[in-house]
Amino acid sequence: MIDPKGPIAAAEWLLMINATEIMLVVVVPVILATLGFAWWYRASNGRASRDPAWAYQGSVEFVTWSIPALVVILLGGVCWIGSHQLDPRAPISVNAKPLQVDVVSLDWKWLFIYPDQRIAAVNELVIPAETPVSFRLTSATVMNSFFVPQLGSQIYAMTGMTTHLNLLADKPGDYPGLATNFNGDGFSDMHFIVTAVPAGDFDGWIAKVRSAGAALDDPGYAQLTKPSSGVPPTTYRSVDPDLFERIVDQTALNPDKARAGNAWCPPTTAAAGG
Amino acid sequence: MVGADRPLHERTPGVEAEESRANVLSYTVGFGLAVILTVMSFVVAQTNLLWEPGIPVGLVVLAFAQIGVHLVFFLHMGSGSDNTNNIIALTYGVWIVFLVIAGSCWIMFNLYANMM
Amino acid sequence: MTAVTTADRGPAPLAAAEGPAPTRTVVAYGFWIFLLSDIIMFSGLFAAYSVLWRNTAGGPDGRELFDLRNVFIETACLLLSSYTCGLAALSAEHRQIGRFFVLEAITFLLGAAFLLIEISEFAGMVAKGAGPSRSAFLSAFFTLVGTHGAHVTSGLLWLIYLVAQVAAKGLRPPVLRRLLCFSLFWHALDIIWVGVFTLVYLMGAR
Amino acid sequence: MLGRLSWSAIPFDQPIPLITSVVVILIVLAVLAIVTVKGWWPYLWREWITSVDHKRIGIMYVFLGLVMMLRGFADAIMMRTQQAVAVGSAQGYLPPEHYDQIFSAHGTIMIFFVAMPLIFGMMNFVVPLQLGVRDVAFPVLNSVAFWLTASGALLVNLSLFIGNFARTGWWNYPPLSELAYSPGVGVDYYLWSLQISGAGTLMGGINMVTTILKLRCPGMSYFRMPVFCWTALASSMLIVAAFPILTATFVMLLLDRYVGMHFFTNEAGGNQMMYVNLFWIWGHPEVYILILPAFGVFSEVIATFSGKPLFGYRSMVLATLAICIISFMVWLHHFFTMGAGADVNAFFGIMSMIIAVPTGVKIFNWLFTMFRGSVVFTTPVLYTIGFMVTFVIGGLTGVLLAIPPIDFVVHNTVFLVAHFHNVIIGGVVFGMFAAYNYWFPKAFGFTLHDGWGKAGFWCWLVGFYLAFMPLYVLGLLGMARRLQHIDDPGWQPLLLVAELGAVVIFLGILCQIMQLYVSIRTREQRRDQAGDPWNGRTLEWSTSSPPPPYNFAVMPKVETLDAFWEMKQAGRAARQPPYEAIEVPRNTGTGFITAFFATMTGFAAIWDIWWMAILGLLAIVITASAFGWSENREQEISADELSRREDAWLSPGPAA
Repeated sequence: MIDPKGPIAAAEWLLMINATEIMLVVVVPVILATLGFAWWYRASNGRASRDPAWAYQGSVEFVTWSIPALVVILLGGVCWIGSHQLDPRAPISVNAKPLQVDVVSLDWKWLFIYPDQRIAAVNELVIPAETPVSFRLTSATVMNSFFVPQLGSQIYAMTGMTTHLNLLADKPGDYPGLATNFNGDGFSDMHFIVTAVPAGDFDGWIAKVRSAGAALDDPGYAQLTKPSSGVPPTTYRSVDPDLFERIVDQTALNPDKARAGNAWCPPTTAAAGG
Repeated sequence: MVGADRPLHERTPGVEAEESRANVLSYTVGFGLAVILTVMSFVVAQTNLLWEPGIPVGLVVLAFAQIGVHLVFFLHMGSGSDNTNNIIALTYGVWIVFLVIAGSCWIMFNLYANMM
Repeated sequence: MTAVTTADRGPAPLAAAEGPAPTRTVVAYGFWIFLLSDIIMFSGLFAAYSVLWRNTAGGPDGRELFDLRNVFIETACLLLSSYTCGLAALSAEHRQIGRFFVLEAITFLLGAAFLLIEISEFAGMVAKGAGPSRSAFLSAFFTLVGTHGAHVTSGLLWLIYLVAQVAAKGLRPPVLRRLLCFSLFWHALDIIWVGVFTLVYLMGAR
Repeated sequence: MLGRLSWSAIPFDQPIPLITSVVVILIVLAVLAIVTVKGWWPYLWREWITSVDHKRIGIMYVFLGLVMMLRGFADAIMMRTQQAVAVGSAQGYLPPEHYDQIFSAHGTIMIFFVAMPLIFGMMNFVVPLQLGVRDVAFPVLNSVAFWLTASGALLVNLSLFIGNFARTGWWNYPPLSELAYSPGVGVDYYLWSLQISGAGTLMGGINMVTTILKLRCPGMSYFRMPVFCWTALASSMLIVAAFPILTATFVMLLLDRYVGMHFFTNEAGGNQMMYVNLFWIWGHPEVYILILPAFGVFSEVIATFSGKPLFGYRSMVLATLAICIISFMVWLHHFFTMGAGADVNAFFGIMSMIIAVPTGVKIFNWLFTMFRGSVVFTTPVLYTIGFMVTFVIGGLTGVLLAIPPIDFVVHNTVFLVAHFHNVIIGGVVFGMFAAYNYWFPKAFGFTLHDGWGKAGFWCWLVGFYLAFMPLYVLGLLGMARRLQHIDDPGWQPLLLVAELGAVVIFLGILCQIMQLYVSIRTREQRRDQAGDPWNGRTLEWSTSSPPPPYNFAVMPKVETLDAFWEMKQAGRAARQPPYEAIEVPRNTGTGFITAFFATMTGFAAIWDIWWMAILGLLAIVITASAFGWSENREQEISADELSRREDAWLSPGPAA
């Protein structure tokens, strides 16, 4: 967070610094006044003037309500705009076709599926730098949260649901990623490295993955769903591009099972949502 | 022994002792209104008297009316010299109920819509 | 539920607009607050039902399961029992003990009839394979309607207990206060039922 | 016969819980033995266990809260130590299955069994005295409420010896807390202990609301009520509105676990997000349930020790009520990152910020109360000033968290942990310590030692900053909360500083224990004869210390705000004969017996011992019915006795 490596994280970091500065303008004088008043008006200070009846003054009251109100109006405006600009669902507008990555939270490792490239990886996420990455996230077990601090926003991953997140890495590099929503005993080891590679190298990585390793077929996925922690990074040379949808439908392990967890919302909300 | 034969200065829902308002007539009027509203609800729900998409709205309005009837005629809200406390408590309760139900629906349906 | 009775014993001006309220007012107000909190508890269940009512997981929905004729009879029973309960409270205030017993007996029978219909409805649904663990919709349905039913059941037990108190002790002020709380409780159950039959049955059956 | 319960439930193979269990059991046995040998049981039963006196119940609440604070703090220091040593490849001394229980228990205990009992204790003890009345609206219900809270606390502690506690965090989010992922008894311990204590809390809340709205001494109009009563009213109104939601939510989770329903499961259309939503509809108001009474305490303390009326009383009341209403409209900010749309996130973000306005007003008003006053630096005042400085920092980070894009990068990290400890320690805990030091002489008739109290304050203040400022930084660096071990060795220095902070807080606790010990030893020198050691402003200082069972022999008549101050100024005695006989409620074991059977029922339900659960429930119903049938619940104190007791107090001379 302190060292942002992408536009989302950079914007969020800047927003945080700005908001902190705005509030410090009020907070620092309040702290100083608290200490100063308490010290100056200590009972033993003979030089302090006293007015033990002074309990109300309209103008002071007006100011005490106005100061926090003004700060909140300012920050409220920032909050509204920021929420829309930095909505995790909002695509990042740059001149590059986004890379699609599907993320699945398992006990206790992350599965990354590249549906367009038809490959997959566990606990290892390789992305091209300067290319927006469009994530779809779900969980095959309990609730979790996907977070790469240096790239920005985190978002929950939940069974039966698909959440969306858009991130972009400015420069090549290794950025730690982690799970932040506690999900059981293996939680502490559920982290991974995001490797942003120069755009040209990404195709090379894809080719390398395709040429080696196992295929992530249904038995392989079933094996993966068994709880394990501290799993070393692994890649899979091929994967069913619909695996993510099947995990969301909860039919990945048992294709005969009825689709479950279909969320319902009123049609009007569905149309307006997004 | 003492509570009941004192004059009541603050009315509380259902405190009807020594009150001329709470009588057989008021209960009967309330009962009659409630019956009418109930029958209307069932009729509206099962017929096409009301414009089809408006039926849920109609049912909600009828339910509110009926709850109002219960509050006024059975629980004796809204009368008496000082029942401000009761009304404030009721308003607060209604507000919370509204927040819980409407807020949950708003949030959850928005989440659903964003998770398709 | 006892309360400070000091106010009742103080000199006359104390009990006037100033100072602690009379016991009866205090007890009724406390119970009123409890009822509001109970209604808020129900609002949590209503919220869960509103969110989950289409999550049938391929199982039956309200259209298949609900029989509005039964619901109408249930509603009629409960409404009528609320009416007789109100009249019983009036007779208690007027110390008409015979009328009181008759009206409370009718209240009890109507409440019991309501419960029986509800139980048979539940049993029918479970027999059809539409039990509470079939889908989120049915979980929410059984919990919401069942919690109301559980309230009615405890209301009926409470009613027996209070009528026994009246029989044993007569219509003394403490007993009258408890009766007052009971009728508040019974009326509140009716209010919750209005929400149930509107939201669950009438809307769900469409 | 015994359901899931067997010898394997006792942690024979885990040394840490086993040794802890043995030590705790030995301490408890020792205490019981001393009480038995000294023959204190009849006294305890008569004067405390069966007491329905709001002051005694308040004191027992505070005692429960303080004892549980030691338990919660033990968990805290274990966690800090684990995180300080389990860095890099080290795994520390706590395996995940144990560590996960500890942070779950720490959060649950600190919120439900430390903070709640403390605020309830203070409200119970102080509110009737400040309102100038003789008791709360429902004294027996009060006793039931207290004992149910104690019952919940007992169940949580039982999980240490028999079985285990939840490993799901204090929110207990499904589906992790569902049977499929948490098949053991841990989550059931969590749910049943909170359901039982939640029932008690609700009763307490109803009691307080009724007391404040319906029982006030003559002349005590709303705008003559002390601010603490206002905050107690607002807090109780939030309890009445919020706790039923928690009950309903837990009922749904219990049904999922016990009956196989699908509210929050991964299957059959269940919706885990609904739990999160309902939990925080309760959870956010809960924050204000805790902090509002603390605000009330600070208002009383700062006015008393500045020798001035509270500045902007009406503003303060308005701000309290505004917080009471708005705090119910912000709950989504606990799950901005769940994926709601920008409009929803922004709406709840802005609503959350709006709460900062009335809170800011309060800070300014305390500031202006000191202005042109003469501030006496007693321990409660130090806590108040420490609070004002610390709380604005917590408020600042709170507003940051209310901005969704910022929350996206700090949510679920230790930044969040630092924030809520900042407001809960800096706000609630400091508030309760201020209240403890402020009202202790009223409760026990002698003042607390100021030197040890101040030493305790400084340790807490310094310890807090050492423990939590590093966590802000670590959160910004991307450290998730609830980590059993930490991979980045670069974070260890900061974690060691945080550990040091916890140690300093521990020193603070030792100072407070010393303070109590020294004060009791020297109590004769610190007797509070007049009942008004601080030159107080409100009615609780107009009666003796400790107050008689009936509080006021003659009910005060109030004409202004700060009624007792005005009486002293006008030279008007707060009480004058002739006395009239009064009635006080008779003691009853109803509360204790109910809670005993509630514990039994809860324990049986946790272990699936159904015959015992049914027996326990029946016993509760019978206890309640027996009480409901009883008459003659008051006893009379005659005018003669009143006169004798009051004269003994009012006449000058050695301790009466």
